[in-house]
Amino acid sequence: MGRYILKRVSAAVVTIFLVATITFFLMNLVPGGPFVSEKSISAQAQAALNEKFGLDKPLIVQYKNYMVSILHGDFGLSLKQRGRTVMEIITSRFPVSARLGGISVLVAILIGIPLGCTAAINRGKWGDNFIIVIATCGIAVPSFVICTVGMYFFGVHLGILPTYGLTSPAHYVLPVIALAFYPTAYITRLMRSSMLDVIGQDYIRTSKAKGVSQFISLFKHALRNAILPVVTYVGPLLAYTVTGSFIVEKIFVIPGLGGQFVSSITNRDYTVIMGTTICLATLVIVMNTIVDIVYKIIDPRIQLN
Amino acid sequence: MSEYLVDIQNERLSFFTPAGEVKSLNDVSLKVAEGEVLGIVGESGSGKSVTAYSLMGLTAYPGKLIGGDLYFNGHHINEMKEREMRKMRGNEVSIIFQDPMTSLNPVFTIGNQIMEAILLHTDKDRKQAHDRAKELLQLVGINEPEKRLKQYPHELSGGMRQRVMIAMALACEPKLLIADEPTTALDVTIQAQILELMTDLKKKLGMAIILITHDLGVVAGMCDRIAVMYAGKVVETGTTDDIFYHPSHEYTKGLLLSVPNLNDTEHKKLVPIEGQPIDMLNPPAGCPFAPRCNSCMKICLRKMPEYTDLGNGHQSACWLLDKAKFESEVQTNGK
Amino acid sequence: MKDKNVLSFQLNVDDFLPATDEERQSLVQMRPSVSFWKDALRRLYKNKVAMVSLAVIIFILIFSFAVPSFYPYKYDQQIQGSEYLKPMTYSKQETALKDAGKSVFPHILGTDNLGRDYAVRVMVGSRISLLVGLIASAIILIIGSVYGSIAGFFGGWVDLIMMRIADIVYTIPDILLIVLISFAIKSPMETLATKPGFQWIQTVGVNLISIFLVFALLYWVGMARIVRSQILTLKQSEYVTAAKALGASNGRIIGKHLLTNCIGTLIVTTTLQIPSAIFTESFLSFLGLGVAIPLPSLGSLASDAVNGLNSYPYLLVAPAVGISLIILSFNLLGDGLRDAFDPKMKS
Amino acid sequence: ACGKSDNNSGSNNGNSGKNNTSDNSGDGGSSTGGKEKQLIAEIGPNPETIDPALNSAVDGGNMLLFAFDCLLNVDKDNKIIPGAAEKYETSKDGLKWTFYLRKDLKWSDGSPLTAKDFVYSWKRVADPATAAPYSETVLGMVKGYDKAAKGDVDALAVSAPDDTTFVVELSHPCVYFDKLAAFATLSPVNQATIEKNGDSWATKPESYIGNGPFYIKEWVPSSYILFAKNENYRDKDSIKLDSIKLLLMEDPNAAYSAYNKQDSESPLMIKDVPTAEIPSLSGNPEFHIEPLLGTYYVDLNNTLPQFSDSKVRQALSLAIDRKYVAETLMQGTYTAATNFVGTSVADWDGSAFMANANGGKPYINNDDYEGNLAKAKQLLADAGYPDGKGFPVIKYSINDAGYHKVVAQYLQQAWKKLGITVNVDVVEWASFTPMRRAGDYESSRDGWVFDYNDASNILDLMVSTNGNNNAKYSNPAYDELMQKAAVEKDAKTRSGYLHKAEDLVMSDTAVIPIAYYNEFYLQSPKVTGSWHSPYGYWYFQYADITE
Amino acid sequence: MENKKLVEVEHLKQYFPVSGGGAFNKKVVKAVDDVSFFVNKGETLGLVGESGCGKTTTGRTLLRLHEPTGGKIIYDGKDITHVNMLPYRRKMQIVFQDPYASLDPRMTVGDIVGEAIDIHKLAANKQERRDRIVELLSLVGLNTEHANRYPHEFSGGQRQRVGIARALAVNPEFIVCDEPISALDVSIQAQVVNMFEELQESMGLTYLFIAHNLSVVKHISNRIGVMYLGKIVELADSRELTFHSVHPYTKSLISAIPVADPIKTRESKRIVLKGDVPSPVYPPSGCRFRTRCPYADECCAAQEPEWKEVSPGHYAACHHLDRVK
Ligand SMILES: Nc1ncnc2c1ncn2[C@@H]1O[C@H](COP(=O)(O)OP(=O)(O)OP(=O)(O)O)[C@@H](O)[C@H]1O
Ligand SMILES: Nc1ncnc2c1ncn2[C@@H]1O[C@H](COP(=O)(O)OP(=O)(O)OP(=O)(O)O)[C@@H](O)[C@H]1O
Ligand SMILES: [Mg+2]
Ligand SMILES: [Mg+2]
Repeated sequence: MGRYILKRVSAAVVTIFLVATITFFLMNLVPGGPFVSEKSISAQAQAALNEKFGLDKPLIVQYKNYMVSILHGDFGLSLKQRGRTVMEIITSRFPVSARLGGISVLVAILIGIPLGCTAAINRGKWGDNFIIVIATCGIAVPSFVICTVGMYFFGVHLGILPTYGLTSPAHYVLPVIALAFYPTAYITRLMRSSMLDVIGQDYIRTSKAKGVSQFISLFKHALRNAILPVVTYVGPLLAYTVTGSFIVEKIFVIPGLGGQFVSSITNRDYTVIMGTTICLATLVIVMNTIVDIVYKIIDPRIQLN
Repeated sequence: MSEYLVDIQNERLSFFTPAGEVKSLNDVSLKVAEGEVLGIVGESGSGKSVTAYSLMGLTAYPGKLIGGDLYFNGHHINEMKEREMRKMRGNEVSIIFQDPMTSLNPVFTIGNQIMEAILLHTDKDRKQAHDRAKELLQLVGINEPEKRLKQYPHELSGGMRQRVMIAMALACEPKLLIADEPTTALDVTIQAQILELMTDLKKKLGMAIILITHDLGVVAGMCDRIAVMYAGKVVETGTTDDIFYHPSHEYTKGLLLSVPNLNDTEHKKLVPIEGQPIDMLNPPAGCPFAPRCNSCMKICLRKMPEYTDLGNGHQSACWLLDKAKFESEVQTNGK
Repeated sequence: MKDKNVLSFQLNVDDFLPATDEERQSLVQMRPSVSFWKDALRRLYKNKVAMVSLAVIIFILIFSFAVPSFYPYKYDQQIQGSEYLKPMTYSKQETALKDAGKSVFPHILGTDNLGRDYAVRVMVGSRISLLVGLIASAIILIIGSVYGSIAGFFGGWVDLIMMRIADIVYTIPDILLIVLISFAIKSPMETLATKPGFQWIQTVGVNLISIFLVFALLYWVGMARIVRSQILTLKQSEYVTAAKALGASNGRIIGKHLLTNCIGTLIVTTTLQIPSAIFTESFLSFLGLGVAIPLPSLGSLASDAVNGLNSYPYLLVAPAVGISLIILSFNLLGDGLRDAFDPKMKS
Repeated sequence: ACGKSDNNSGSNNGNSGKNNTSDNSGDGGSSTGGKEKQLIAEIGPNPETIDPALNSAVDGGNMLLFAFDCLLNVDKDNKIIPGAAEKYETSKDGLKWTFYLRKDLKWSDGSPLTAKDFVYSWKRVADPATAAPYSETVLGMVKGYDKAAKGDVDALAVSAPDDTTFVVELSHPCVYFDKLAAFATLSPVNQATIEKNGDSWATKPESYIGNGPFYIKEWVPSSYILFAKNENYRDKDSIKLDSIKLLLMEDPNAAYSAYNKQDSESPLMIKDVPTAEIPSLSGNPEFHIEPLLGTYYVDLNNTLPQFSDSKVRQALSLAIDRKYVAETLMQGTYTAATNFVGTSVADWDGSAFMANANGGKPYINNDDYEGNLAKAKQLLADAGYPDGKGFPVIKYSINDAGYHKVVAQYLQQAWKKLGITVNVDVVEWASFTPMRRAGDYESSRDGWVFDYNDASNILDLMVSTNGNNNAKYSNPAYDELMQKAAVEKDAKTRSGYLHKAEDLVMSDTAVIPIAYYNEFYLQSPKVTGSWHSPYGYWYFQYADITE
Repeated sequence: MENKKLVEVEHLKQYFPVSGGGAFNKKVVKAVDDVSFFVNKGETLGLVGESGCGKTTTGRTLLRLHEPTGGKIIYDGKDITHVNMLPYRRKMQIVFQDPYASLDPRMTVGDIVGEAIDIHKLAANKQERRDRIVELLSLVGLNTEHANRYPHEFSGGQRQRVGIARALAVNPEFIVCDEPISALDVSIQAQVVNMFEELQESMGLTYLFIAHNLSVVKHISNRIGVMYLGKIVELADSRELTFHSVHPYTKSLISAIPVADPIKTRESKRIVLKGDVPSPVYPPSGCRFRTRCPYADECCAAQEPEWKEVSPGHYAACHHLDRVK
C-alpha cells in the first residue's frame, strides 16, 4: 500500500508538473494581460507593474522562476486582487466549494443509489419506468435553468428559501439542489444498470438459493458489487463539482473556487490561474487515487498497481 | 402429497423473451425418493437446470411456470409463498452450481458466505456458526479451515471453491442436494476429487441428490437412477444399469455410442448423432429428437410419443417402442 | 385419417414407415437470416421509448432544419415596434395591418427584445444546438476511438504514455483553451471566410469553430478511455488471435475486428455525447463565448431569457424545453441503442 | 524634504480596541441585531482592490467614499464642499493651491491624521512603483509630476508646511482642480499600515485604516463587505447608520431576487437590475433612473481606408435611430445622444455644457430619423458607395455585457439599410480592451464615464496621442484646441476652445455617439437621506433607514 | 506413415510477466518451460493436461502468436523462430476451443472464411473468392446458404465447423487444434472428431491436437504428450500411453477419467490425487508434480527428473519410474 501510494504520488507529480507547464504557456499565449482596464494606464506604471510581478522577463525565465517558487510552496501574489496571495485566495475559497460540492455529491449518492436500486428491482414495471423518466429528465435540464427557476420560485415567490449566500443550512438547499440534480440522475441510471448486471450474476442466485431474503440479497450481496461504477464516477465528480459550480456560485453569490477559476481566466490573473489549475489537478488526481483505494476496499480482487 | 421427496408432475415452463416464448420445459415429470441419487443428463439447453431451479423457486426473470405440480418434501411448491420458500431454500434443499468461479460473491470472505446460511436457518450465534463453518470445511476436505474462512473466493483454486460451495450447501444438512454440473468447470483430477467427496458425503449424510450433468461418465458411478432429457422433455428414465445397458430411446443410444472409450484397443470410428439440437423457440410438433434420429418414422414428426413402461421404473418415450407393440398388436389382432 | 385403428393409439401402419430425409429436415427450421444490424434494429423497433425519442428527434430535425426556410419570419428579422410581444399577440402596426384586412402571421411564441419572432429563433437555435451536438460528437467519436483503440491495442508503454497524456489533457482548464483557440484561429478563419465557399464561417462565428476545436482537443478523453477499456477486453478474444494467425495486419485487426465490435459502445457513447456538447455550448454562451450573433443557440436563448425571468417567463420555456427535449430524446435513444446492441440484453 | 516622516505609527496597532473584528466569517455577526441600523445594498461585484491609489472602478470608488475622507467632498447638488480640509485657497495665477485641514483629524484607529499624511498619499499615487492607474489624470498638472512619474517621487510639488496646511503647486492652471481634490484616488492613506503590511494592507479589515465615516469590519471576498460606523470620524454625529453591508453580487438576477425577497437579509438597494425586467418596473417608485456622466458611442477605426472619409462616418452615424435604441432597445435606461460630451456636464459658469454647444442646437436631430436616413444615403453615395455598393463588410467588435449585443444587432439592421453588411464579433473582455486600444479592429463599441465633471475629461479622448483614443482620430486642429484649453487659466476662454473641439468631433464624426448613460437602480423608500451622484456613486454616508 | 518431421520444437520456453512484481525482479508465469517435441508429417500429436498447464500456450507459441522466450521452432526443416511469419501463416493454422468467442460476431460466415483469402490474396476476383468460400463450407458440411449468416445464428457444432473452414482456407499443412471439442455438446463432439479425421485423410493434414479429455485425444492421436505445469512429463504412442503409462501423473489422469460404464466404474479404483495444481508463478522445486505425487521424496524436491526413453518412442520424466506400478 505504501509503495503503491508512493508510486501514485510520483506519477501525480509528473502529471501536475506537465499540466502546470502546459497551462503556463497556454495562458501566456492568450492575448490580453492582467493589467488591462478600460482606462489605459501610463507606460511607466505599466512597466512598474510588470517589473513588480516579474512579467518583464522572458517567458522562459518567468516559467523557471514560477516553477522554482512553487517548489518552495510559494504560489505568488494575485495580479488582479492586489495584496492577496494566491494561497490565501485558494484556502479561503476552496473550503466553501468543497463543502458545497461535498454535500451535493453526498445528496446525489444518498438519493441516486436507493433510487437506482429500486428501479432495478422493479425492472420493467411501473416504478422502474417512472424513476427512469425522472432521472433522464434530471440529466436533460440545464443547471442554470434549475438555479434561476428554483431561486424565483422557492426564494422569491414562496419566500421560503434564501436566495444568496451560504450562512445557514437553509442557504444550502437551492445551490445543493442545483448542483446535485445532474449527478443524482446520473447515479440513478448508473446504479440501475450496474444493479441489473449484478442481479443477473451467479452469486446472487447462490445467495437466493441459500434462502436469503430479497432485501439482504440486494443490499448485502448485490449493492457492494454494483456500487463500483458509481465509485468510479463519484471520484472525478467531486473534483468536477468544485470547478463546475461556476454558474451556481455566480447565481447564488457563493465565494467558491469555481467562480474564482473562471474569473481568473477572464481576468488573466496568471498566478491565480496557475494556482487554481494546480489545485484542481491535484484534486482530480487525489480523488482518482481515493477511488482506486476505495475500489480495493470494496472489491478484494482488485490489485493496486 | 406424495411418498417421494421430490415429485414433479407434468411441469411446463416457458421463458417469455422478446423473441418469443421459449418453451424450456414441456411436460416434465420426475420423482426422487429420499436418500436416492438421481442423475439428469442431456444436451445443453435441454432444461436440466431450469427443472432444478424451478424446484427451488428460483426461475430466472422472464421465466414462468405455466403448468404442472411440483412437490418437495410435502410442500406444494406452486402454492408456496416467497417467505416460506426462503425458509426451505438452503435449509431443506440446497444447490451447488456449475461454475464455482462465479457462484461465490467475490467481495465477501468464504466464512461470511458459509455462515450466512447457518445464521439464517438455525439459532446458532456467530461464534457457533463460525465453528460450524470450520467443521463444514473440514468435512469437505479443506485443511487449515480457520485461515480459509478469512479468505476471499479469488484466493482459492477452482476445486477449493467448489468444495466451499458444497460446504455451504451442506450447512443445514438438507434433505435434498441439487448439484448442477458440479464438475464441468473443473479439471479431470479435481473432478475425481469432487465426485469422490460427494459419494462420501452421500454415504455419511444420507441425503437425496439430484446430479445434473451432460457427461454420462460422471453419473455412471454415482447415481441410482438416471433421467435423460432432450429439448425440454424427459425422454427416458430408469436405473443406472438400465440406462447404460438397456437404453431404449434412440437419443440415449446415440449418446452412449458417440463417446470414445479409453479402453478400446482398436481405433473404431465414432458414431455421432448427426444434426443439430433444435431451436426451442419453434419446437416441432412431434418428437423433438426426430430430425436427428436415424430410425425416424413419419409418426415421429407429427406426434409426441407417450411413455412406454419397460418395467422396474424404466420408462421411455419413443415411437419405436410403440411400433414394436403396434406390430405385435396388429399381428395378434390379425387384421 | 378415416381408417380408424383398433389400437388405443389411433394409428396407421404408414405412420411407422421411415421418414424421408426431406421430411426430417423440414422440421429443422432455420430462423430467417438476420444480420447483426437488422437484429439490433428489430430490437430497437420494439423499444417504445426509443422509438418515441427517435420520432421526437426527427420532429425536431424537421422544425430546426426545414421549417425556418419557409417560415414567414427570419431569425434575424427585427420588427421595430414589436419588441417583447407576448405569445400570439400583435404589435400596434400589426394590429393595424390586420384591421386593414392583411393577414399577419402570428408570433406563436412572441418576440424578443429586438422584435424578432421568437418561434423562428427557437427553431434556428435548435438547429445550431443540434449541429454543435452532432459535429462535436462526431469529432469526439473519431478522435476518441482512434486514440483509445491504438492505446488499448498496443498496450504496454504505448498505452501507458498515451493514457498519461489523456490524463493531462483531462486536467487542462478548458476555458483557457477555448479563449486561446478562438484567438489563435481568428485571423486565419477570417481570411478563409473571405474565400468563396467558406462564407458560412462568418455566419456561425469563429467562437463556434473554436468550440469544435476544443472538443477535438480536449473532450475526446472520455471516449478514448471507454474505447480503450473495450479494446483491452476485445483484443483477448479468440477471433483476434485467429485473425493474427491468418496473418492479418494490426490495422486490419483494429479496423475490422476491434472497432466494429465496439460499435454498440461507440454509438451509445456518441449519442450521450450530444447532450454534453449542447450543454457545453450553452455554458459557453453563459460566458459570452458562444455562437456569433445574431445566430441563436438554445443555450444562448435560455441564458438570455434567464435574465428576464420575472417579466417574460415564457421566453425561457421554449429554449429550456427545447434543450431538455433534445437531450432527453438523445439520451433515451442512446439507452435504446445500448439495449439493442447489447447481445446480453436479449431478454 | 522627505514627506513620509510622520511617526504616528507607534499607536497604529491600537486598532484592536475599536475594530473588534471577531473572525467568524459568514454569519454577519451581531450586525443584524435588533436595534442596530444596517443598510444592506448591492453596488457591484467583489472589488479587485480598495486601495485608493489602485482603484479604477466606480464601485470600488464608491466604497472608498465610505472609508475615506478626501480634502474636499461633493455634496448632493454636485457642489464641492469642505472635507478633511475646512477651506482652501488658490493663488492668483491658479498655480498654487493651499488646503487648510481641520484640527484633530483622526484615523479610524484613533491615531492623528495630519497634512503629512496627504503628502505621503499623493506622492504614493504619483510613484510609478504604485502604478496607480489614475495618477496622470489626477496629478498630471502638479508640478514635478513628470519627474515623479519616472521615479523621483519627491519632485512632486506637494508639501505640508505644518500639520494642518497642505500646499500643492501646479505646473499649469487647472480650473477643476477642486474636483480632483475630492476624487477618491487622492484619499489620505495611512503610511504606517502600508509600510507594515505592504500591498495586503487593503485586503484585511484590521489593517485597512481610513479616515472616512465608516471602516471595514469584515470582508468575505465575493460575498460581502461590512462597513461599520467610524467613531473617530470628524463628523460622526451626522452618521445615522451603524453599518453598511455591501453584497458583492455579480449576477443581476441574484440581486433582483434578493431585493424582491424583502426579508431581513434583503438589500434595500440594488444597482444591478436585470435589463429584461426593466419594462415591468416602469412606474415603480422604487425604480430610479438617474443621469450618469458618460456617453455610449461607436468607434470607427479612422485609420482604415473605408472609414477615413468623414462622409462615410457621418452616414453611418445618421443611419442610427438613436431614439429607438435608447428608448426601446435600451428601455429608457439610456438617453438618445445628440452630442459627444453629454447632458449633465457643467460648463464654465455652471450651466449645462450641452446648452451652449452648437449654438444651442443639437448636433443630431433625433426627431427626424427618416430625414437623417435619407441624408445618410446621400452622404454614402457622395463618398462613392451608392447603396453601399463596394463598401466592405464591417466587423463590429463588442464584449458581451449590458446592451452591447442588442445594440450590435440593431446596427446590423440599421446599416443594412445603407446596403452595408455588419458582422458582429463578440470578444472576451480581457482581450477586448487591448485589441481596441491597439487599433486592431474595424469598428467597436466604446463608452466613457466621467471621472470629474468637466468636458475636457471626455474630449481629451480624441486627442491623437491619448491612450484611450481607440478610434485613432487624428486631427491637428483638434489637438491644438485641446492643448490650448489645457493651459488656459480663464475658464470662459477655455470653454470656448472645448466647444470648438466638440464641434470638430461632431462634424468629423470622429466617433458615433449613441446615447448617454443613466444609472438605473432599485431602492427601497425606507432608505432616506441618501443620494446618487452623476459619477455613479451612492452616498449612503448620511442615510437613514425609516420603517 | 512416413516419418518426416514437419514441426519440431526444441527447449521451447514461454514466460509471461505477471503484474505485482517489482521493477527489477519481474514475476513471471512460466507457462511453457523447456518443452521439446516434434510432429511427423501426416500424424496427430495429442497434448493433454490440466487447465493452465500450458497447452494453449505451447500451441500458440508454436505458431508464433506469442514470441517465444527461448528455444527453437523448426518448420519443415527451417528455423522459424525469428523469421517473418506471413508466408508460414499459410502453412500453419489454428482451430480454437471456444466456438462462440473465436468467430467475430460482426462478420458473416462468408467473410470470416474469406478473410484469409483477402489477406493472402488467394482469389483473383470476387467470383473466385465466393466459389472458394462455398467450396470450403461444403468441405466442413455447411451449405452455400450459410455464407451470408452471422455466427450467432449457428449452433456450437456448426460454429466449430466454420472455425475449421477458416483454418482450411489457406490450404494449411499443419493445424493446431486447441481443445476444439471441449465446448461442444457430447452428442456433437463425435461429429467434429470424425470431421477432423476425415479431413486429415483427404488432405494429408498434420495436427497438434490439444484437449484435456484423454479419451478423445487417444481416439484421434498417433502419439500423446502429457503436460504438467509447463512441462511435458510423458510422451508416447497413444495406445502405449493409455495402457502402459509409466508416469504417476499420467496414471492418475487416466484413472480419473469417468467411464460411461457403471459396473466398471464401481469396480475400478480411482487414484485420487491430493491437492490442486500449484501456481505456475511459484512452481515447486525439482519435479513439479511432487506436491501431489504419491511417490514423492526428497530427491524429487531437489532435482528435476530427466527425460528418459522407457521403451522405443516412449519418454517420461520421473525419478521413480521403477517404483511406479
Ligand atoms: N433466463 C432465460 N431466458 C430465456 N431463456 C432461458 C433462460 N434460462 C434458460 N432459458 C432457456 O431454457 C432452456 C433450458 O435451459 P437450461 O439452462 O435448463 O439448460 P441445461 O439443460 O441446464 O443446459 P446446460 O447444460 O447448458 O446447462 C434453454 O433453451 C434456454 O435457452
Ligand atoms: N497472455 C498471457 N499473459 C500472462 N499469462 C498467461 C498468458 N497466457 C497464458 N498465461 C498463463 O500461462 C499458463 C498456461 O496457460 P495456458 O492457456 O497455456 O493453459 P492451458 O493448458 O491451455 O489451460 P486450459 O486447459 O485452461 O486452456 C496459465 O497459468 C495462464 O494463466
Ligand atoms: Mg444448466
Ligand atoms: Mg487452453
